[in-house]
Amino acid sequence: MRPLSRRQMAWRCAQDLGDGQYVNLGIGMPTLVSDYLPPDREIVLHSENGILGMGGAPKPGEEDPDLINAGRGKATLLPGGSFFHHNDSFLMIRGGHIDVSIMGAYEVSAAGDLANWATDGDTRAPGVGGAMDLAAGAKEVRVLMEHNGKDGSKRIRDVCTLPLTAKGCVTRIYTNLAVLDVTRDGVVVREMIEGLDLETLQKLTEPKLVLSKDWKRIGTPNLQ
Amino acid sequence: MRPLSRRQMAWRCAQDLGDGQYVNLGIGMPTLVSDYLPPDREIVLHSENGILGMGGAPKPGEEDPDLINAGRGKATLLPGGSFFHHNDSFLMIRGGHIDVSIMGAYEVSAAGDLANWATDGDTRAPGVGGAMDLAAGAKEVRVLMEHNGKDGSKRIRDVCTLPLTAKGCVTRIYTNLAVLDVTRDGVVVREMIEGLDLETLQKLTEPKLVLSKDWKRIGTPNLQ
Amino acid sequence: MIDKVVDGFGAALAGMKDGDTLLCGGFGAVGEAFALVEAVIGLGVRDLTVVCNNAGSGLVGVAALLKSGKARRLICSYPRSLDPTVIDELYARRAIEIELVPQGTLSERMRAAGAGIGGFFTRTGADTNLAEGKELREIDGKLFVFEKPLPGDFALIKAHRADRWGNLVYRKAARNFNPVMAMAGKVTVAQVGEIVELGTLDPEAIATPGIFVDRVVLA
Amino acid sequence: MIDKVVDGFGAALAGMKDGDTLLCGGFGAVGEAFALVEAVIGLGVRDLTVVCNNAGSGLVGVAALLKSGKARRLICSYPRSLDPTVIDELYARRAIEIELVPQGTLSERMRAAGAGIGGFFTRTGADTNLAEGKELREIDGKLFVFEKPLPGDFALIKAHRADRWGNLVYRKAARNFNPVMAMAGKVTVAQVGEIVELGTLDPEAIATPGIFVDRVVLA
Repeated sequence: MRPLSRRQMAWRCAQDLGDGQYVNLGIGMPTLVSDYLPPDREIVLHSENGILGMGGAPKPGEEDPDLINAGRGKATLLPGGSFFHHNDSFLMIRGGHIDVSIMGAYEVSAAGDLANWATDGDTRAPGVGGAMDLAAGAKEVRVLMEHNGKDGSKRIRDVCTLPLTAKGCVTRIYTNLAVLDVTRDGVVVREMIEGLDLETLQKLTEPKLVLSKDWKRIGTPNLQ
Repeated sequence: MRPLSRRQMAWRCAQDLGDGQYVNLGIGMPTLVSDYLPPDREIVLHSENGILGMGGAPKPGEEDPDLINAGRGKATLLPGGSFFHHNDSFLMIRGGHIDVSIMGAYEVSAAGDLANWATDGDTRAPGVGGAMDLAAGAKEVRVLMEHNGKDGSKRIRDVCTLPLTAKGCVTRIYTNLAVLDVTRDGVVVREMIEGLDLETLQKLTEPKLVLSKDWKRIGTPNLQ
Repeated sequence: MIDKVVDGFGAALAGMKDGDTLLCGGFGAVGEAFALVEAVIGLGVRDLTVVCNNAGSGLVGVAALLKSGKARRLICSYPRSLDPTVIDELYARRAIEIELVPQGTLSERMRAAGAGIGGFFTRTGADTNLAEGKELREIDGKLFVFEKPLPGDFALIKAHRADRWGNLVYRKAARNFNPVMAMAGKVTVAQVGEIVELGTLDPEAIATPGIFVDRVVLA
Repeated sequence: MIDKVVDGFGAALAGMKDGDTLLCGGFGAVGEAFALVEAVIGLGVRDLTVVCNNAGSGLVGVAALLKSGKARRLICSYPRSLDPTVIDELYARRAIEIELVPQGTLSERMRAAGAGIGGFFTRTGADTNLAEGKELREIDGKLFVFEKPLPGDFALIKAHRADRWGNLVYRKAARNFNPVMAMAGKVTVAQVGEIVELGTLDPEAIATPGIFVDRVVLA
């Protein structure tokens, strides 16, 4: 059994984005999703700092100091893209105009509660950024995270133990082991990596898992 | 005694506008004020339909169908002017960014209450437009109106009899007979037309008038 | 591929149903999507609520729609115009309900709907009879009235130019209510004078980013 | 004649006093008025409240102002950066108060201040511990939290070009918080890279009309 790499996780997540969707990619791993958007679809990336139609990283030497993404990496603009101020940017988020928000998380609960901004015992000043706005406002929130903490702790929980970002917002979780849907009938396993069985996945997950009838193996290219 | 013409009233009102002020002119008589702005001052006219830096009427043949003022007359744009949407336009009004709003009125009370949107017995559908926004939001509201109704009724009242636009907002009134300030010490007469005395003006006005120590005669050019 | 340009008013207005709320752009006649609004008349939908700063003028656009009897209700700030025959006649025989809203509040209520704001306090109208029945609150010694969001099932707007992503630019004072209505419409349809190649519009000067626009029709 | 262009930072910051609230534009380092913000340090004012999405990076701009000890309080959404030495050190010894506000709420609270809105309800953060002590309200079955306007005594912003009326245009993503802070500042000062002749800026593309700007300084 070989867990997905971060890039493989991002690749898998990208495959579910539909033609014409407006998508916000959170900082960290979600940013990688932009590298794997299906080339046959036009997906419009929104960046909270006032960009629609954001493209990938610029070629070396073509960086523009005034054109960055939400994670402060250098970015580009696609034809059809536009710039606007922060208030319009968060109007788009809060007003339900963003189809999909992809964020990292510390924990997700069986009810779809999201905890992704504060950890226990953080000695640094807390930072929330746009996470609560996205969690409350996007039409759909999908989470991209390692299935378990570095210490083996469970991150898909019956109830979140960390401070919430928003309640009941997450609909789908992409981990390094599986693709799971948060539904009224529980957390449903849609896909698992090669060599993983439900029993093993269940041990790594707090809520009782439901195996989808048409579950399948995640197939991703070899990306490191 | 010769009451001021509408254009003389507008001229008198225009003389009090200061260099650099942002001014909104209401529909009707206030629109005429734009014809008499002192040429030695830059006064930036705001039009509620999304214009700052509005100029006067265009020359014949140079009208632009997409460039109108709030009263739907054809307008022009000065160098330095800008266009924006209605929401930003009323953000300017409501947020206290307009220095002076000049509006017509049916009645003004001794407390500065303004009634300028609904009359008794109007058989047509009521219309309020931007009057309440301007009355509540502009830094200063000045009224330009005939001193009395066509039937001789008093329009400067102890208390307004018509539905209010906003309470306590009017600071100055320009009529065809006088210039009056609404102050905590009462309605103060600053200027009167040639041949008018306080006793006569008082008879045409409900609240007790106070004559300013430095009151003077209104001098205006001969404008019809 | 994203292509929001649709062919004809039938496709532009598809899905409209009885009881829908239509946000109709324009201030006076400027920036009003006359042809698009008039195309509503032929759809057979009724009991519409029309939201518009004015009530149309003459016999075109919003005035034509109101005259057709398809609208049960008008939400506006100033139902008067150079030729108010239609609205005056409808009002005289009480054939239409009118909700009068101050112009800035009308705009702000639509913005709230587009911005996910559940309601807001404004001083506008707080001490007038337009605040009757509404929640009042004193904030920092001043009286405010609570106003609710005003969303539309459709926004029928007019713009100068569009691209296939639905990015819009306007012309001078024809911008007015159109951008805010685009934000507040569940389905936003823009009638435009010209459709340009993607990437042609200046990204710094796009007044309505395509995210707010669902369909574009050339007329 | 209107000429908002002032000569030097002394004139740009004239009138700032102890306890003032400063709205400082920028997202990360982009769109931040480094030199203007740093000029505050030399004024001798203290007990400032700084409102900024982040908390500066390295030892420049907002980070330098915070390090100087002139600010008692920081209102921000994300006090982290590529080089967070200053804020981390201040926070570790509790030498600054931090009010954490979700990024969209931070922006909306400033807009409310600029727009004369007395407060608004948002779903953002309503079911989190950032809503503690705040008014909650259920609207259409969803939980909202009441948020208040956030005005500034000064807004210290950065723009690309200006004219003497104070009209501003920005460059790409350097726009970010600057236009909304311009609306919310009692005194708005723009540090700009270029001052152009009046009438040069496209009236359709002015992102901040001069009405929101009090002073312009070239730097």
